[in-house]
Amino acid sequence: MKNWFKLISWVAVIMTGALLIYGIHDMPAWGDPDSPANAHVSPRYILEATEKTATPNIVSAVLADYRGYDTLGETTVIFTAAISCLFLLRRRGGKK
Amino acid sequence: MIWQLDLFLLLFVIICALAAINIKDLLSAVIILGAYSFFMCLLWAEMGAVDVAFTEATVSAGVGTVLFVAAVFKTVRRSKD
Amino acid sequence: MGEVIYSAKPLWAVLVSMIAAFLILLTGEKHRNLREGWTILAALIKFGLVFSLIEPVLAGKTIEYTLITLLPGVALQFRVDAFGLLFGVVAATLWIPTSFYSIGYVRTLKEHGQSRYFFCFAMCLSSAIGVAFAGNLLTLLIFYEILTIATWPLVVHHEDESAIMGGRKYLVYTLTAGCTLLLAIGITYSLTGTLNFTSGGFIAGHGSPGLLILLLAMFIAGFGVKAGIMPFHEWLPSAMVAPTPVSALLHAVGVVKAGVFGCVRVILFVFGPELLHQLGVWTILAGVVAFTVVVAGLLALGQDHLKRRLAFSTINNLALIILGVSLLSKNSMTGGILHLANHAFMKITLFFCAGAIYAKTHKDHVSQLDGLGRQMPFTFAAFTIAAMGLCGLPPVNGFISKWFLCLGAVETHQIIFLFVILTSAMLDVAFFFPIIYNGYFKKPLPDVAPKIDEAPMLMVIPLCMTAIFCIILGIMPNAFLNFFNIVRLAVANVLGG
Amino acid sequence: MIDQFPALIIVAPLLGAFLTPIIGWRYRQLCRPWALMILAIPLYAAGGALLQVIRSGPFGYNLGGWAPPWGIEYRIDHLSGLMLVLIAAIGLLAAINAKPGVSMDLKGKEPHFYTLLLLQITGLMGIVITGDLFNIFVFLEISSLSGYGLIAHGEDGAPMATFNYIIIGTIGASFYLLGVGYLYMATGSLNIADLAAILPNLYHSKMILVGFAFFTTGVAIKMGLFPLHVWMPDAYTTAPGPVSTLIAPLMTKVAAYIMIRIMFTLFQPDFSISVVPVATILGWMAVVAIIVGGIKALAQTDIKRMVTYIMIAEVGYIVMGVSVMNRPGLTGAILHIVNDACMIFGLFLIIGAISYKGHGREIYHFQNLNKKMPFTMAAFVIVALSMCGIPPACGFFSKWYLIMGTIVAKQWVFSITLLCSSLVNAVLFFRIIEKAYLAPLGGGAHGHDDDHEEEVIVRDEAPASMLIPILITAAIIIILGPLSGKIIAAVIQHAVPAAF
Amino acid sequence: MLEYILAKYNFWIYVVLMMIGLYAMMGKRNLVKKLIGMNIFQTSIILFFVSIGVKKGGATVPIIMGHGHGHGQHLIKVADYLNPLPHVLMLTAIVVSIATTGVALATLILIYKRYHTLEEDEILAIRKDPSSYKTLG
Repeated sequence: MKNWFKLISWVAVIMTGALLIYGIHDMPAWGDPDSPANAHVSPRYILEATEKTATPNIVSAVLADYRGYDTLGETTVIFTAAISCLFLLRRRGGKK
Repeated sequence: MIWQLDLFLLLFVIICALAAINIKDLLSAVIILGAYSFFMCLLWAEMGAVDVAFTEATVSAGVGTVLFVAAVFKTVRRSKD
Repeated sequence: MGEVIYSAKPLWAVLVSMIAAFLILLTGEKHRNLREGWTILAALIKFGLVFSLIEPVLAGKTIEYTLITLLPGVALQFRVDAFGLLFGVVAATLWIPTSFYSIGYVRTLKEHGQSRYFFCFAMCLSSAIGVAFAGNLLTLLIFYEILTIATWPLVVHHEDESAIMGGRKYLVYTLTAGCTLLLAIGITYSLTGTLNFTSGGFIAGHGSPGLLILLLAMFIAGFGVKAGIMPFHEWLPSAMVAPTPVSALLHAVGVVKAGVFGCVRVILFVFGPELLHQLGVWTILAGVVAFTVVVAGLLALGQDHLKRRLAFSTINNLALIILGVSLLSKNSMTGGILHLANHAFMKITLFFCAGAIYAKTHKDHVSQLDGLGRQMPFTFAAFTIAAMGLCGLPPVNGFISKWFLCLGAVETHQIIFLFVILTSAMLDVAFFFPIIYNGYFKKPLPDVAPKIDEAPMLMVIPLCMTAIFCIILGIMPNAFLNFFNIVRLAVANVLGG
Repeated sequence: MIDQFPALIIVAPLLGAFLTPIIGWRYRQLCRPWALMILAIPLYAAGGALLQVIRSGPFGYNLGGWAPPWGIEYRIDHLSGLMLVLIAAIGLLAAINAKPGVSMDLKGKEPHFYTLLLLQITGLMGIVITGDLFNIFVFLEISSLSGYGLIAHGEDGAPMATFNYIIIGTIGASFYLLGVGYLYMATGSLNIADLAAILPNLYHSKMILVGFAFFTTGVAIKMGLFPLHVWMPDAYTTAPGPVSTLIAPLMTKVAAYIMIRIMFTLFQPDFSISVVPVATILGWMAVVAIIVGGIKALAQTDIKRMVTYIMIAEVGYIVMGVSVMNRPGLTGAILHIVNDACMIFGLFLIIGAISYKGHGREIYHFQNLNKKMPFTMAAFVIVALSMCGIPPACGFFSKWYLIMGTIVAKQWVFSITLLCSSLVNAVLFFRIIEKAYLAPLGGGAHGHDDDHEEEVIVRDEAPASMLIPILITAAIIIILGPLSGKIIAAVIQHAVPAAF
Repeated sequence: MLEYILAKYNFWIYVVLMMIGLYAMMGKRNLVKKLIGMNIFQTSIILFFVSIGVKKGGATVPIIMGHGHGHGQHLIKVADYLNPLPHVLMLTAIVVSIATTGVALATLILIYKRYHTLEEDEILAIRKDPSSYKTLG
């Protein structure tokens, strides 16, 4: 059973790897300044973030402002994890 | 960017990853995972993602390792594989 | 077809017993008289509603009511035409005696779970009327499936091993049939984009002949399960474990008739006589049902259990109806559709009799009935009348429908089918007359009471009523309910004359 | 007010969740009323948003006032409006239902439970409402994390089941994130509408193919599509009653929603038809899922586990409706998301009520249950009939559309599978109904003579807070059926891409 | 070929890391090892995202220095700064990954309390046959 399981995981891993490698072929060259990822949305952040949000750090600007709700979600994730851990690790049936 | 440093870091990252999942002593494995995270930080800092690197250093390499170590202390240190 | 009247009457005819069903459930076991009062009240109201539809339909009108759109081009729609009305009238009329009879039956036998029983009964009637008045295949299917489910608790009513097994068999057969129908209706919809019944069919010109034949086979198999067409009849004798009023309902009013009704709807209103002639499948169809007619008759001979014998007789007669319709000539269709009504009256009488005998004496085998005619003369008289009708003897109503069937068989120049019809009449004689003979003339068994000792009035009166009805309908087919005219109109609609 | 509905839908339960522990710290009894009050807000807002969509078409809401490809956009169209109402309604009913179960299983942890419940609802609603791929990932993680916490608190095997769920669920979410990465790399955008405009020019890029593959795999893991379902039965069976009631009907359906979004909004249908044979693969996976789910369900005697296997089959239905790639099929899939959520929810509610009353979950425990819990069992019959596809319950109509889809696509194997599956469901449920309503086999009728006294069976119904959601759900199941024509005309037909 | 690999070596490394992580998550029987694998798996995705944002040719950290409020906006050139968006996304992803790890570790402790082992096969054996618990415990 153990070998069988290892075999399955090897197959899954190799299939995933093959798929990933297949995807590499069409990727833009590493560090290409004109790749779509660098050319479509992000230039606007670089150009106007400092002006609009008055923050020199563009990452912070985007994090806190443009994509503020991602950050809110991130905070919520932490909160969720904290509550989950408390929920799990506190003693059962505790009478406060 | 210095490609020798880059390559060195990448190699180290992979070695750490392999070591972390293959060492039978869980405490060492967890510490090596911390080292892995730290090398990853360096890699990212070197690629210009300083914010990510800082966060990774504090959160993953720092808090994560602490959590892991605490969990290992609360449970068991030996592993079969 | 003539003008269309929009009226909610068909909807109410369906709803009234559904509402009654819930009132029954709410009233519960504690107030038995009130509970039974709901049943009777609903039956009467339903009859009134359906009766009031006869006149406009005979005047050539169609009554329509659209409730809600289910699919593009298909609504939950009631449309009362002559053919649907016939089934509706039969079901609504027979529910009244059945209700009285049921009350007598369950009280005499002190059945358990009476509320559930009457609830399901009312639901069955609701869905039977829904089937009758359905304006399209999907509505028909919806009520058909409700009917399937509502009948199940009645079949397993006794909750013993044979009842549960019978119930399982019933479910397996009918639910599989329901799936087949669903697929068939789906294909029909994807071919034509509509499901509304049209006199003379609407599917002609869509799809290849091969597909259409396959579709017809699926439809006939789907509806044929409930109609007991062989080889799908197995569940019917097993379902005989149900209480007798349920068997009466199953066999005469609701369930199997819904199957036959569906078959006829598909043959005449989805495919249409013309298309069937074109495809040339009607002989095959008629052949299959003719086979059922003869084999069911032969099997009935071998049954000693009275209700099982009646069950095979039902299979035989239902197949006769479909045979009449699938011969596709004017007279045979008239005979077939008329037999749908006539058979209901005769068969319900027979089951009532069987139930009365069982309730009184706990006898349910043919061989135990020797001399019982002296103890229960009214019951046996009614039994005799109905049995004569099924054998096709005048003046009972069965004669008329069989006469038209024979005429139709002659009309199509297929003498073999004439022989089939005549053989079935002979078989009817062969399996009914021994019962009657034994009941009247054989030396009574020791446990038969020497004097008249009938079942309760609540059971005897309904069965006498239906028997008298059989005779009246035999002498005057248009009495009271205008059956014959309705049938003529239905056939004329289909044949477009 | 109406303009703020999209924000309200997310912010209200989120704030509510943050405040719940504070309220629960001192006044534990207040947690439940507070949660109910908070949950009523998104229900109201979602209803309003759906009406708004029906009246005047889809609308967006730019958070923080940044225009879409740069900021995050909340977008409500017909599909997401419908899903929002569904999630909010089920969330509210589940919260009403939770009281007795929580006070029994999770005593003293009410604040945590209601916080996680609110977070769960927030996460699910966020997934549905947002128009940004990465934001979906964040909300997916919120709902997953709260789900992990809630499930791990269940009966004996729960922590192990949760651990497996965490591992597999993380693989799923990471695959999704990887898919986002590939699409971002190829286009530079994260906004769904923006991507949908850019992508058609790139359909033959290998990056897009790989991204699409990771998307579908990740989402398939989350929705428990057959070979990737391994985490599901254990997790939902061992979870505490109120938790599985909440999570089981919604999580898989929301994942199915993401799949429909990806396949029909993000990518155009012709991508899934002409470029990748993904539709065919998914269709056959669905067939296997339905068959295996059915067989496994037949093998179970624990009804909760049985329902989880039925869920696997039902996920197969939805995927099959998606995979046939035509209008009736997709209509059926969307309708089935709604109907199936209601049915599964109803089943878990009923199972919860039965276990709360101390009856076991094995089939033989159902003996005579109709006398003890008549209303619960009546609701069970309705749900069961709906599962078997008996009209007029809603299950029939979604099945009808799904079968129409397979007929139009001329996939006869699919049609037969669907039909057989409803027969399997009939077997599954009628054996329980038989048990609950009829005398034991071999016992015989006990009605013919009243001589021997029947043992007196006392009616012992579930408390009102459990019974009311059960009855409401049963009523919804009946009402949704005949109304499905209206729902399709008003909502679902606009959610199906015009290309069909 | 070598040149081809070298041109995108970051991506190759991320593929290798991802496979290592995935293998540990699926193939390892020790629960802590699975979690370690999960961490590696998640960091490899982060590496992938960060690699997307890289610009060659003198681009620097996306912090704009020396410009007061809006003045000299014309001086900012897109090519001078790295793409900030992947960095933003990955900040969130890191937090998500540590949150998942936290919850997983909490479950891990629960599991250990119940079974006194962290080996999956031993736990399965105990669940199948609860009597073997004593011998191990």
